[in-house]
Amino acid sequence: MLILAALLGPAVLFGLALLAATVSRRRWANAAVYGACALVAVAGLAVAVTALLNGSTETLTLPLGIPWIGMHFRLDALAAVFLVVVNLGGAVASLFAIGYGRHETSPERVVPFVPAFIAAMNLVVVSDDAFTFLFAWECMSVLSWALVVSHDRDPQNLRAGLIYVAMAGFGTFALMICFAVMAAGGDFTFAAMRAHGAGLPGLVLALALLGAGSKAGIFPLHAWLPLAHPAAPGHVSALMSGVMTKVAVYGFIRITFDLMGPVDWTLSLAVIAIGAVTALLGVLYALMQHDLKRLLAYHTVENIGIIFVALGMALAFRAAHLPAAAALAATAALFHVFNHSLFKSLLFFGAGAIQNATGTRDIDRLGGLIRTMPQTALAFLIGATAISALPPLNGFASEWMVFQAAFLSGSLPQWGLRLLIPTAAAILALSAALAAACFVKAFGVTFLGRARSAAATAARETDRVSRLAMAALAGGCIVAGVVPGFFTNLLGPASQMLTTARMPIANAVSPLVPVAANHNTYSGLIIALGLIGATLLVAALVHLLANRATRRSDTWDCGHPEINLLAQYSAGSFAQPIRRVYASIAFGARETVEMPAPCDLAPAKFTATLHDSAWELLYAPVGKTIGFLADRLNPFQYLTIRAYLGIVFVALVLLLTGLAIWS
Amino acid sequence: MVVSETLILAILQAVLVMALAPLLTGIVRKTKAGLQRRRGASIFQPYRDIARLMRKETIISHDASWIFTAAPTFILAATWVAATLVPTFAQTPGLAPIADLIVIVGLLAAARFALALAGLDIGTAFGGLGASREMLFATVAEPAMLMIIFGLSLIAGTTRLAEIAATVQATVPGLHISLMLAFVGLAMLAVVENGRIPVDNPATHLELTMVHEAMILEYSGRHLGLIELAQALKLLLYVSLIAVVFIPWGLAPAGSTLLAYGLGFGVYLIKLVVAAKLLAFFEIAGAKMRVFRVPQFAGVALMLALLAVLLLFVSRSF
Amino acid sequence: MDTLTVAHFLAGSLVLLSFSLLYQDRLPPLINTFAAQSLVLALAIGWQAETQHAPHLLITAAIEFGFKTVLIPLVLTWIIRNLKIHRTVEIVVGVGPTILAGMALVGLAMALMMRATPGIGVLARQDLVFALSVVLLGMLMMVTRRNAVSQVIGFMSIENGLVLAATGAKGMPFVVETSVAFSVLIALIVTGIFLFRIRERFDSMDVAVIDQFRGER
Amino acid sequence: MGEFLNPAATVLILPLTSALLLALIPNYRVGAWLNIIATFATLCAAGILVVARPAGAFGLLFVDDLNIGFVALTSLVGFTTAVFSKGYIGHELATGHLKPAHLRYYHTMFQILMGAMNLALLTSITGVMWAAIEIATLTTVLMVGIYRSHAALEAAWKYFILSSVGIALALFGTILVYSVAQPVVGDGLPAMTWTILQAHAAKFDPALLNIAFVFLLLGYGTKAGLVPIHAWLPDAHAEGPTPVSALLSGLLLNVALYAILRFKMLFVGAHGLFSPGPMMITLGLVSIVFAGLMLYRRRDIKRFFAYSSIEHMGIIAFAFGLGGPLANFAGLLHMAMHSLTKSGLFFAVGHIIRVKGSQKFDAIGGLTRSHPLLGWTFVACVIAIAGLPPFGLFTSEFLVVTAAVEAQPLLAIVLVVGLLISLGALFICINRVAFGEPKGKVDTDEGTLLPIIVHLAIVLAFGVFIPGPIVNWFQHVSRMLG
Repeated sequence: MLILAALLGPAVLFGLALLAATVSRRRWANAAVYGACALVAVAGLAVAVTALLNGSTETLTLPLGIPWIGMHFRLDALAAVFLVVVNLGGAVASLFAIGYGRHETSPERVVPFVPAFIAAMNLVVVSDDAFTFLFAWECMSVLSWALVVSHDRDPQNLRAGLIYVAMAGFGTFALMICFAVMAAGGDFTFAAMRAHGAGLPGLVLALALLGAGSKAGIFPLHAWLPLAHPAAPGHVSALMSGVMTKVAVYGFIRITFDLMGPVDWTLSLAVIAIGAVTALLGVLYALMQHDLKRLLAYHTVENIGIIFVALGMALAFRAAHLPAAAALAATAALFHVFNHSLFKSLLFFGAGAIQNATGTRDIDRLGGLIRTMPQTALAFLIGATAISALPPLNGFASEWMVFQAAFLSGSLPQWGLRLLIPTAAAILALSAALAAACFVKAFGVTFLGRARSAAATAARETDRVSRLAMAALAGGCIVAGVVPGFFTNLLGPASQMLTTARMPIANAVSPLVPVAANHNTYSGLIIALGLIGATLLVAALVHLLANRATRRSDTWDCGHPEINLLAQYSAGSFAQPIRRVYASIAFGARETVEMPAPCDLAPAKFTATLHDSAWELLYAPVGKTIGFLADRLNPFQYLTIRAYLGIVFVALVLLLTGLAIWS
Repeated sequence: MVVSETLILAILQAVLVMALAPLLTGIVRKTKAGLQRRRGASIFQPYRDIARLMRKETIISHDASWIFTAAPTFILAATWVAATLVPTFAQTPGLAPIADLIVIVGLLAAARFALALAGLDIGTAFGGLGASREMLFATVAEPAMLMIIFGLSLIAGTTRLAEIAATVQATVPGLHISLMLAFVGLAMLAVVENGRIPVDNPATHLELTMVHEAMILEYSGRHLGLIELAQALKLLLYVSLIAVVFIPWGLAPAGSTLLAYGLGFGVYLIKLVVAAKLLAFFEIAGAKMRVFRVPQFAGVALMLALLAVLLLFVSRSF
Repeated sequence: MDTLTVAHFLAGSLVLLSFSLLYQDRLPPLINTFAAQSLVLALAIGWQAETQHAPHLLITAAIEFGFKTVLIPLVLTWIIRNLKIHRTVEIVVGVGPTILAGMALVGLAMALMMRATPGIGVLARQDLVFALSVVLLGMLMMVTRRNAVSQVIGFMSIENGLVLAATGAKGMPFVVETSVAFSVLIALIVTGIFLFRIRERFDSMDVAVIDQFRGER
Repeated sequence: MGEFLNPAATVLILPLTSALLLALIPNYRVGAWLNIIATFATLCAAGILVVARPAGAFGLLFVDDLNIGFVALTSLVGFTTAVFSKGYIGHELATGHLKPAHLRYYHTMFQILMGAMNLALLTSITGVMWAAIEIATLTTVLMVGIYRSHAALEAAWKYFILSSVGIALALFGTILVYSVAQPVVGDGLPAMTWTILQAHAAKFDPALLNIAFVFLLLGYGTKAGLVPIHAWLPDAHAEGPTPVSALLSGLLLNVALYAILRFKMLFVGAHGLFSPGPMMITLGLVSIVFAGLMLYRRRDIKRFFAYSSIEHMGIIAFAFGLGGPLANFAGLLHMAMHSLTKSGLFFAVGHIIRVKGSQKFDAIGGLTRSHPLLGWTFVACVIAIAGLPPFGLFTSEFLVVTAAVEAQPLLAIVLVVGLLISLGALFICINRVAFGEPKGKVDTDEGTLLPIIVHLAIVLAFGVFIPGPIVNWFQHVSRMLG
């Protein structure tokens, strides 16, 4: 009974959390708790992988929750895939935390919540009825909220936590309504919903987008994400960005692919469009950031966009009864989910390590860390290459599949899709290029050049365990990029379940085949070997033939040496051309330069202003409205007794009049 | 037997591109000189330059990290692999399975990534300036490239170069318009990607106008040589890409006689020369444009490619 | 004249007296009018006791008379003397509009009660109409008067309406207990006004002044 | 005389006799202990009552599924409150807010209140219930005013006047119901007895019944603190002693709602825009949204949670207004969970006020740093009251929302908006009180948190698993409510 094992994991983790709450202040608690957490997560990973391999579907019902329904659990291919993501992420994050957590100032605010958080995410994935799902989902939100506000001395974190929890509540209620619409006659089991599909597909999909999408961070609901994710400690940011957003994606997939039954192509149109916009704007936001963790959080938004585009295409192909293409798109989405969880966790670990080493996340205060933190730098570089979708790493593999799926849009019957998907593909290519630019910026400004602050100069390499965790993830990125076939095979059952078809089997070595029809193939292995071979060859030739004499000297400084190290190319200056070209349209970016009068020794001022439309049009008005209404209603606290009597009287008369007229 | 032949072909291909790359650059320079009423250096000058650079002592800044020293090798390697994947004079079945257009774009992107990092490594303003501009151009070039690939894959039903070439060889009437648009788009992209006039001027060293040169400003000796070689390779790559996609005629099919291979080689050389002359002519004709005009320039390419794709939907009744 | 007309007459005159309560804008006549209303109520209850052969209602009548007709008015008069507010005129809404509103309320009461099926006795129904009118008018009074004393009077006239309804409902138990309970309530309010630490803390009887002690502002 | 031996009677006799005793005992320590013992005895009696379940009526009392559970709940919360109150008033004496004389009076009132509430729940006569609720109100009025401060007296006075009007309205409604029933079931007590009324409810005149319900809804709704007739509630909670706030929010509001439910049960097949259902839904939604918005400008922590109580009463009224097995179940669950959570929350607030020496938000902050255990308990309580898992209120809110979506989708959206508004306010409160740099005084907290922990544990348990018997009970009652 794998399902039992899959439930045992969360149970143990919850117990661990309770235990941790009591001992968290002890010196040994950190290592012990996280170690145990990692072990449990690894066990869960093993369970999930076995479930994927023998592709069986197991269900279990416990007499908990709503009495006449009970708590239903189900371990099928889809759940197993996401169990892999959750537990892998959880395991590595715990491993990283063993080292990272030692620097935690108030561990009692972090240590107990992490195992429970991982457990809740496990539960979401295996739950099989609306109540259980939302129960676990909201537990997940609350626990992650507790982690977001764990550094509660900074009011910014508290604000982020507030916005986060409000959005989480919004999402949960949206999903609640969504399930209520789908549940016929108060039967909240997913089985029942599967049985008779969705009555109002449009409404259900919209609600699923609002509910799961707000958690995943689709535009324009994303605005909480770059506030909340960076506020948490490094390993938690990794969990939230790398794993929790995937759980949200899981919720969306579960509803749209599994529970709704057949979906009309027009809905896929919406999903693709939203995904594309999210991807582009996410990466553009990211380019404008100079807070490393916030930059990474915005990249999460971008990747979620890519995933949603792929999912939308899968829906479209499925609606058009093109199973092969649908399988390709779905597998691409799932594979990208997996990959993103790898490299995003890796990058957040790197950011956490940097924050520990230098005490800042502002990359304009960093620089030259590649010398002080060489191994972290290497790991971060691998992560950056992967997320920039460069061969032969995993990011490229999954994006290659997405593009291949897009190229099949020609065979779709609907004009709308045939025109939308190429555009979306172009946007994805654009965002990939922007992502590359963004990570040249992030890596270059953070690790290369010269240190911009004393903290950066004094930085030291992080501890061994943290590096081990990062190394593991970097290795994962490489393996998943070099032998993607192995992973797409694993995803086969899931795609079978979602689209009634699966990608052609590719054994580990032989290249990846998107669909049998066209003969496209991608062999990460050969590309990697080719690159390595060519590199070695070139290196060897140069070594043999060229002059090996090398002299170290100063950088050429055009004759006037830079005194101020801050005068190096900064994040803002690197992004300036892109800001001019794109952001002026996207966020109405404006640049103003105040030049002092001639012979005035005052420094010139350069200010660039951005407008976050999502925030200004969506979030701020809500706050304003509530504040306004609250102010307007507040006097009701101060009325005289006579006025209160008057209100009672009016209420009475109104009700009686209504009775006299209408009843 | 067949295996060995494909292997030989692949190796031959690899060696060939590496060998011909400086020549192409040389021809371009020579032609430009001629058009400018100068005698100009011989078409083999690039070989000599690279050789000299290789012989020179290399100077590395104190602030350089291993990225700076490793980048040139990687850049050349990546470009080389990419260039090898493009069939030049004959079908290369050994490489066909991986000769995927997106992969080639990806490899070039990887090379660019490394180059930009190297530009930032020293921490001089030039490097950063060059890197950020290079990445800006990339952000416009890559979607356009992808659109072109999209169009081609719609025509050929695949993104594998070999089969695209085969399809175009047996062109269906009605596709010409899209092909033409895609061709123009790709040509413009080639200009952007290789930093030729009007986008960038490989011959200038005026700080404010340069892009590519700004990134490699700190390089010297063997590193510079490798980068120069990679530049030349990239140019060759694009030329042979255009050649194989839009004028695949004369491409020697796999497993044909030596004579056929020879023929294909001859045809390929002719293609190279013609391309070089055209490029030189256009460079003479145009002047370098402002950096912030470049996105518009590449944007035109994107529009053309998009148009090509949409026209395909019209011309084809799916 | 038969039972119905007498009951009708008495109950109707209760409503009229409620109107004149609304009409009074100074305290002493207000108190007197209230005493009159209580007296009429006592009579009405007595009549009901007679017609319903429910002698225990006579107790209620006695309470109404002794407590509300005699005692309370005296106490209130003493209070207003004591607090020197017997000359004050404290009406929020003018008399005219108040009377009009009262008319509307009576109309509402009738419209409501007339919908009821004639299943319940005619007597009970009339009494309900009048009782409802008296209750509503009493509330109107509490709302439109600013002075605590007049508000108490409003409250007591509400209670008059309640007792009328209770006695009108044939054979309703606990009427006596209820009227006692209410008398206690009123006594508490009156003592509250006078003794319950309010006089010593608030100089005026104005509820609005009491209200300046908000929990938060 | 035999009926006085049955547990139903003991639940009433115990508090009243102990009230008598407490009135006689001058020593407040003994009083506090006796208070605890009495409430505990009442709790045991209620336990026996639940177990033995003596069916049917005894004189003016009767026991059925609807009231028995409430009796148990009332006795339980009464007991924990008494335990909490002992520590609390000890501190009030120490700080000189109260004098021993006050306490004697306070304990007496406490017991009278318990007895009156149990009477209101157990009586089978509408009129007696009315009287019992009036008594309960008066006792709480006196308890609210116990501090004799300006604010306290003003709050008590406001409470007194408004609830008196409410009482009057409720009585008029009761009389109307009688005069509706009297022609059908005959004169006298029968026309006031729940069982008989319910049996003949179908034959009653709907028009008059509706009028009656308007008065009952506004009358008892005043006690239940539904907007717009809630005005007394925030001040009464804020100015009275904290145990009283706990009793008010946890129990008295429930009793008032119980009364409304009793009368609603007479409306078999009542439809139309102004039938009970829609009226309760309207008042409920108004309460939810209004209270949610009022939460944002509060500076006084007790007043803050008083408004939160109004919001929850709104949710419950909404649920019962919807009707149907699902919504009724949700309403009952929500009533139970809310009274446990909210009373626990007020205990926690009491501890906070004790350690901070003030009940203004400005003086409270960083509790999880200065008093970790108290702070995190408070956070847990607020999360529970916000209707988040793993606590019981999540289950009930889930059921309410889903039921609403099935019945009235648009109203469901209003409901959800209201819930979200208050969610935000509650978490702002957490941020101010529990997090950030510690503010204000940091006295050590000598009282025991056990009552709060117990309440939280029950609520948590219900969030995960609702015991079978209770489920059956709820479901049966839901069917009764129709």
